Amino acid sequence: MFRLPVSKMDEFFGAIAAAQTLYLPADGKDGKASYVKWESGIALSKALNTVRSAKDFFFPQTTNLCDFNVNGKNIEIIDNRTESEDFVVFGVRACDARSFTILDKVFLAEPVDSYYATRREHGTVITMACTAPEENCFCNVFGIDAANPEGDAACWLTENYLYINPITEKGRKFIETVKGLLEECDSAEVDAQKAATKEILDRLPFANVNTDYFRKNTLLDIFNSDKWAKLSESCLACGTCTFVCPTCQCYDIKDYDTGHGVKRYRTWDSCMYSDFTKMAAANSRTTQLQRFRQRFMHKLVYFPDNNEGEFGCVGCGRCLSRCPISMNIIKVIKNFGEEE
Amino acid sequence: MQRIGVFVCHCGTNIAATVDVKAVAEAMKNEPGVVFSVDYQYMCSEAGQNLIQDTIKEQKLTGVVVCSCSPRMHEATFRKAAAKAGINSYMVEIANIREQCSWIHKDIMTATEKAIILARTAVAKVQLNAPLTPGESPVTKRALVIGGGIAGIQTALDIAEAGFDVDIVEKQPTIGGKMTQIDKTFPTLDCAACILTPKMVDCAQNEKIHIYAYSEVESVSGFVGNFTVKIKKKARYVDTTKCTGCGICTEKCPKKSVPNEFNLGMDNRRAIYIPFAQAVPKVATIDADNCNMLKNGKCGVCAKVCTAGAIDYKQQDEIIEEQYGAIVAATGYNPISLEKYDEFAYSQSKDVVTSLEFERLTNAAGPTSGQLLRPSDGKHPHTIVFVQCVGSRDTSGCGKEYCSKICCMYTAKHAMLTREKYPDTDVYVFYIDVRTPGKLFDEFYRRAVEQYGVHYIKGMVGKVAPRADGKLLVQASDLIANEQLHIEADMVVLAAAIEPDKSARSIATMLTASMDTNDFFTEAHPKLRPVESPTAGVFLSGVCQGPKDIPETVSQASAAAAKVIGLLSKDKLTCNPCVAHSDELMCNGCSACEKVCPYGAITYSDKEFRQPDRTVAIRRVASVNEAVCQGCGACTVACPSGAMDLKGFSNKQIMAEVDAICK
Amino acid sequence: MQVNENNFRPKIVAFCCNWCSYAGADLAGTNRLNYPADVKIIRVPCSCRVNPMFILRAFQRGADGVIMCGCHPGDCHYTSGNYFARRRMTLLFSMLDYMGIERERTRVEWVSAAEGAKFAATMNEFVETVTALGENKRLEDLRCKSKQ
Amino acid sequence: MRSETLIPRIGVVTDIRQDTPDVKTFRVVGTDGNKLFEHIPGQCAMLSIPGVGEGMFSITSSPTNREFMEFSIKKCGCLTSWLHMMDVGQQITVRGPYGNGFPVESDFKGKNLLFIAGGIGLAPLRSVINYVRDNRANYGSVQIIYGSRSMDDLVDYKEIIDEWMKDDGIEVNLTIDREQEGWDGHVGFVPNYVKELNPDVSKTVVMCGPPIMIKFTLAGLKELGFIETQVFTTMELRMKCAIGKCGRCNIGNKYVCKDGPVFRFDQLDLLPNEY
Amino acid sequence: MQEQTVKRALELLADGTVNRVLGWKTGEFAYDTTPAVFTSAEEVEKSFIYNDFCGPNLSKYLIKESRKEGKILVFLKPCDTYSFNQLCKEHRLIRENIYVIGVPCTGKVSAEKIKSSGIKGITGMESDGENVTVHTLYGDSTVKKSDAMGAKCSTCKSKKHVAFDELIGEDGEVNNDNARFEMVEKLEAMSADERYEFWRGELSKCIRCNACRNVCPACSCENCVFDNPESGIQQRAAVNSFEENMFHLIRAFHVAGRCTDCGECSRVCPQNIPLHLLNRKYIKDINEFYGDYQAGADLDTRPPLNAYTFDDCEPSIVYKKGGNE
Repeated sequence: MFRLPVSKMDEFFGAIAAAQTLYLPADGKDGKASYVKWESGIALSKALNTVRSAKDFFFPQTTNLCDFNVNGKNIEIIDNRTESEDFVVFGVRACDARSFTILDKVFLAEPVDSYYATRREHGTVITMACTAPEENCFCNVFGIDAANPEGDAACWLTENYLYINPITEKGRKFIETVKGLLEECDSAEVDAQKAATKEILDRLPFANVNTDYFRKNTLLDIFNSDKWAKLSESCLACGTCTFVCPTCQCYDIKDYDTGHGVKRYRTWDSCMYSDFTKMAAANSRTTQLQRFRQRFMHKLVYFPDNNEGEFGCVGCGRCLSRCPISMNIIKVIKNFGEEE
Repeated sequence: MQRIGVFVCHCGTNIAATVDVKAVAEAMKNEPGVVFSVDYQYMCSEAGQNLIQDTIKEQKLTGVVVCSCSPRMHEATFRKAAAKAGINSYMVEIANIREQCSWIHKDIMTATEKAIILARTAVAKVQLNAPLTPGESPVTKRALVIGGGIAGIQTALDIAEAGFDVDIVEKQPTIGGKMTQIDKTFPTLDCAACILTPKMVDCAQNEKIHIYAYSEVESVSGFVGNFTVKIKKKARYVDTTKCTGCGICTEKCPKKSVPNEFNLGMDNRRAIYIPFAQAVPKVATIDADNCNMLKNGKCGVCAKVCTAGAIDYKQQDEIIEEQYGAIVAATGYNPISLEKYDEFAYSQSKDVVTSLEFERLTNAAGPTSGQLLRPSDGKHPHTIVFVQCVGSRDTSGCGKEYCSKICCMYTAKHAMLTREKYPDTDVYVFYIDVRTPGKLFDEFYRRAVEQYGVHYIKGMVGKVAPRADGKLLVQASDLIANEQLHIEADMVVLAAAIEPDKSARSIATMLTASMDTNDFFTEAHPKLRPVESPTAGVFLSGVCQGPKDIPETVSQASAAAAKVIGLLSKDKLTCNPCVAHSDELMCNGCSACEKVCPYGAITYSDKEFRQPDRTVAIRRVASVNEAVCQGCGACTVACPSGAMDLKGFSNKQIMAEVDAICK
Repeated sequence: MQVNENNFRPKIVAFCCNWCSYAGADLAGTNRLNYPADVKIIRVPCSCRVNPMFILRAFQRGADGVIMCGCHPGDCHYTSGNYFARRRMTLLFSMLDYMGIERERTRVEWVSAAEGAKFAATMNEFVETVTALGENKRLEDLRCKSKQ
Repeated sequence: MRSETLIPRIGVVTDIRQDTPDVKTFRVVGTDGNKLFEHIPGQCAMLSIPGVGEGMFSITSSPTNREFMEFSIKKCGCLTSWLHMMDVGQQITVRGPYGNGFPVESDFKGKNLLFIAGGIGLAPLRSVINYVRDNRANYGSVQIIYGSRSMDDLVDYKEIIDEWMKDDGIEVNLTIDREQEGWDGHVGFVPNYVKELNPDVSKTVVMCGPPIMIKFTLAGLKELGFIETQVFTTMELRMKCAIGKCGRCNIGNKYVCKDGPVFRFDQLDLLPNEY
Repeated sequence: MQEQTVKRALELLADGTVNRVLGWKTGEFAYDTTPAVFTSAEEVEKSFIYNDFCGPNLSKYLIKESRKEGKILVFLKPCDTYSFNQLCKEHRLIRENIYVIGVPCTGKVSAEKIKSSGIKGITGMESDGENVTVHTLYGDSTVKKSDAMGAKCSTCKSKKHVAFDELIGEDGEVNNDNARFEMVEKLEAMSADERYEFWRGELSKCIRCNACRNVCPACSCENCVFDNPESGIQQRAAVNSFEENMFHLIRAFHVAGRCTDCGECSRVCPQNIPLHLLNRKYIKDINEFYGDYQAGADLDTRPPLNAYTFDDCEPSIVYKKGGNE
């Protein structure tokens, strides 16, 4: 374990940024935190988390897949990607850190998504332990320890020090680049912080939410439950939950004719949208009930089925605070968990 | 994807001199969908049209782009040509590379570059064109003529002559219009009444003509071939079916001091009156504003004396709804108000009169029974000054910028007639120019000068000052002699400019016909379609279209009639297929489109739709009556969901044009 | 073509109603009245056919100025079209201005079929104004700009 | 650079055959004139015209064809309309192969095969049928029951008549929905015809067609004694990415593009009826 | 208030006037109430709630609900009644299938607003109309209610119900002080550059989740142009600044003259973009150019964009007005 006095944070960021691009959460004009490219003078946000998740770094809102030039009957395909630069994402919370491993299971599964893979290879994730979780946090439901996050290296911020502990090879490499500023230390202060945080985590309102229902019952039983109708009835079919979600990965592929050629994009899409599964011939999920069910079935049943029981949710709580009509995964889980 | 042929016209050198037509044709070969591209001398020639037709067949074209003059010129020509070759005529688009390119640019590079873009734009549009089939609508075989002056009368008579029903709406109690007030007509000097009144009688007697006198058009809806018009018959308080026109009431009515409009207020009539002896219909009318019985229930003399029992004090305005296939505007004119011309002392002295008043003063049926007497003292005037262009050709902003056209001639007539009847009278005419183009016009004017000794003076009257002794001191300049003149006149006659009748504006709005800045109706084409308004089914007759004299008015009236007859002789009209269309699946039923439709072409109905969850729900959806829609497109923008689109000018087509231009 | 500051030629899209302004533009041609070739006209049946979408689309596709011409108020061939268009455009332009987009890039002019001279003068003036403003940067879609 | 999954390759259309009024078969090769890639019968490829769209289509030619691939495409939307408008020589983009394909080298081997198809549903089966014909020794008897609305709507009619029907050991049963002049074959719907023909229950069934046909044929087969583990089908191809990531084509926990499109009916029984 | 609403809901269900109740349902915390349709007395008794945390506007749900079998009871706050009226005016609702009870509102508390004042980990809240007591993981605190209301309520346009079958409590007054336009005026007074920077800053945050559109009662199109491939402007997540602008410009224009200023768009925006400032600009312009108009205030007045007068101002008014250069 290493540490650095808080007073040297700016210098620390400067040293990282000198070698590669550094992104970290900073407060915007509206007081909300979002990831920004670090420049001198930008301070690390004190907010618990960013409004948008950190998935943008590896799965951006829009990606230009490739371009086409069409000339008469001929087509030219242009792969316009340039070599990616290395970058560091600093201050990722435990929940978002876990979301990357979930996304990995999708995008790095064969056939590998090279766009995602390239970004993942070039990015170093430095996480930050939580000390003041909020009422919407429920990462512990999914076995995530907010006080002891994953990532390439993890950090703890105390009153006087920033502690940092490398976890992966990439993390160790990263430490090397800033070693000059760090001192080796013991983990006493960090352990104390972990204990304090654990005490809060244990009394979070959703600390004991039970997901057993989704393990005990069959796919078809859950799918055919009549509870979905009530749960979905007020859903607006917007994509807020999807787009703030760190693990939602549905996307659309669209062509845009610029008049000088065609650009093919991949953009975020939401299974909540009414036209998500609309195709030339038919639409397999025509009602909001079906679409609402799809989103939660995916996170709570389908994904675990295909990934050794791991749920497709990290309990970051963004959808809880952002849903326009306050319908969310916790309400779904609890509703199903209620005795029949 | 269409198979498009592009045809670039040289238009002789009109286009080819500034646009490299070969380069345009060459450039089009690379556009998506273009399978053939060529330039040619004159596309509109028969050979040019044949080229299009042959190519359509040989190349199996599905779309045609002609780069030529404005589509307003030859779009119809090329559409017809394409249709003859077997493709839908709406698969043709025109790139306007003459009016909007070769004629406005001098540099060949620039013009060619622009022509290529314009051609590309047309190609992009035609790519999205769809075949359109015009619908048909029936024609109501009845015409409406608004205005019963000589223009309206002539039009109605001609239409009736061809065997069609025609209605005249006249706001005055009688038809006849301004011509009834005129004494003699130039240049032949026949008596206006003598030639007009037989026509008025013809109208009254013609079974095909129905006269709505003392009536006004209330509203117009519909479209060519199918107008629905509401006509307000104003209450006359006289049952026209009973009134015999005997005139006893008009003699017995105790209210004697109502200014007589027919004589321009220079004498009086009763509260119940017949405008003049030859009025058609010859029935009495009670002027409600001046009738004691109608105002306070005291009197009733006319009812007592009427042996026919025609008086009906309880009569109400009546609204009649009629269907017409065509409408003719013949709303006529009025002299302008002379309020703004203080320098001529019109409102200060009774002896300063307008030319029309002068007509009444010389007319046998006028206030002086045809004796030319000064209105102030009834004495015979010995010096009369005529002032031309009062309010005409006036760029000061006070009057009208245009020439009223008839003043030169009627002033010559007045001067001549005065000199003939009263040789002891000195007559002066002040003019800017004397304009006498017309058959026997100049001869007529020269007679006034040479034979009758009228003093024509080129110059302006600066001021007319009434003197205490009753004389009018006229200060004027003689521009030829370059001197100031002071004339002691007994009378001054002002040739006031004429302007369209004030009612024309509201009628134009009802007819959706356009007007120019002077409120004259605009014609569909100033040269080639002078008697049609741009609004289909609306025609123009007489001075409402522009100043003209009687012979011209009559010829235009007949011309308008010919156009109406042409229209009414068709059983069906082909509708414009570029109309709005609502996609029911996207329609919200919000009524936004209905609210902006000027034709009431959009209606709503409740329809059942299968919902995604397989239930059926009722939704209100719009549909467009294609025969009524005129294709303006207002609804397409009002529609938030894009359910409403316009055929031939669809959202996609216009956006494709935008894209092609900005490419 | 648009790279060099000094040689900047704006792209101007003009929507003209068929009955008045398009005829006015034709008349300008018939009278050989010059206006810059940067102006390209799209014929629409009436000014009320012009959807704000078209105007935004033009800017997206690289237009530097958009002008809409219609019959003078009161003279609309369809009676009321230009009145609706007037409200729509007023509000749209006001919103564009509110969003900080140069207000001079959009314009409405009423041009009658008889006003060839006005059409030419208007276009000359508009092109001058837009040229002075330079390239449209605030409402541009870089993907659509010409590759040059 | 790693192998690209989302960037397509260019294919050239070298031949277009009008099969039925709304079905055309396109022959596609790479720009070098060779086959773009190898595939298993039942696998699919994503075809696209840039700016118009991308869609998944069954590869209808057999892998045993070493020269080119074929796609039989029914005109039903924007992209397919464009494809139908193409001339020979047009380039398109192709990526693939995708999906699992039929178990021609495992479950099918040595079995008597019964192919049941309706309408355009024959297209994905054609690849297997020709594969089986070209590896005749590996399989038992082959019976094909194929029906369509009318004679004109029978896909690959020429190939059926000229080749399949002439093969030994292949029994072809054709049917059309309604009587038609010039047709002296069977008239009636596929499910009924299957029951009439009463095929041997030992056969492994491969079925493809409209949902309504599948539903009734499956019921009929069950009546005849077939069980779900011996019936295979291939699903409709509603997908975007074709690599199991975009989240569209799943039926329950299976992605049609990756885990399908070929399923055995007992597998489908475990999945929600959301297709 | 809670008792009265529950009482009436139960009565109307019991006497068969309605067969469903559209209202708000309790959540996990005080603030996360969810719109819900209650079909039985038990459901109402169990989880129906009406208090200071019931922000969501229920009127849009009626488009679908009023087309179902039987009559539905809906509780509408004053501002919701404007949306309701506007939807009626556009024939989107089947009025006879709806029973409206107007419920009074003194402004709704926004958890978002309280959180932005630094209070974290909210587990419960109570409002007495004056103050809001907030229970958190880290202790209790009290905020003035006026400081706890979102933009939607802090500049309330009206406390008067413009449509109802029945009212609970006293009806309020329309607020004519125009305070809601203060921010618009502030923006108008900025230079074009500043305005541009402001809006770029805000709109670049947009993630195109469509929450603003899907919550908006005016955005009730059967098929939105942005979802329709045929419209020519179909979009998913914005690719660049133009697409961000385009979506919000077109959306604001489509609801111009129809937006009742219910404020839901800003309330639901996950990125806290002040979208109501676009709609209010249109409202303000319409009021200034064409005379005061409040969408949804009545059923008859012609919507300003579907009306005109001969002497409307010319678009060139924009060159003269609207901010400094």
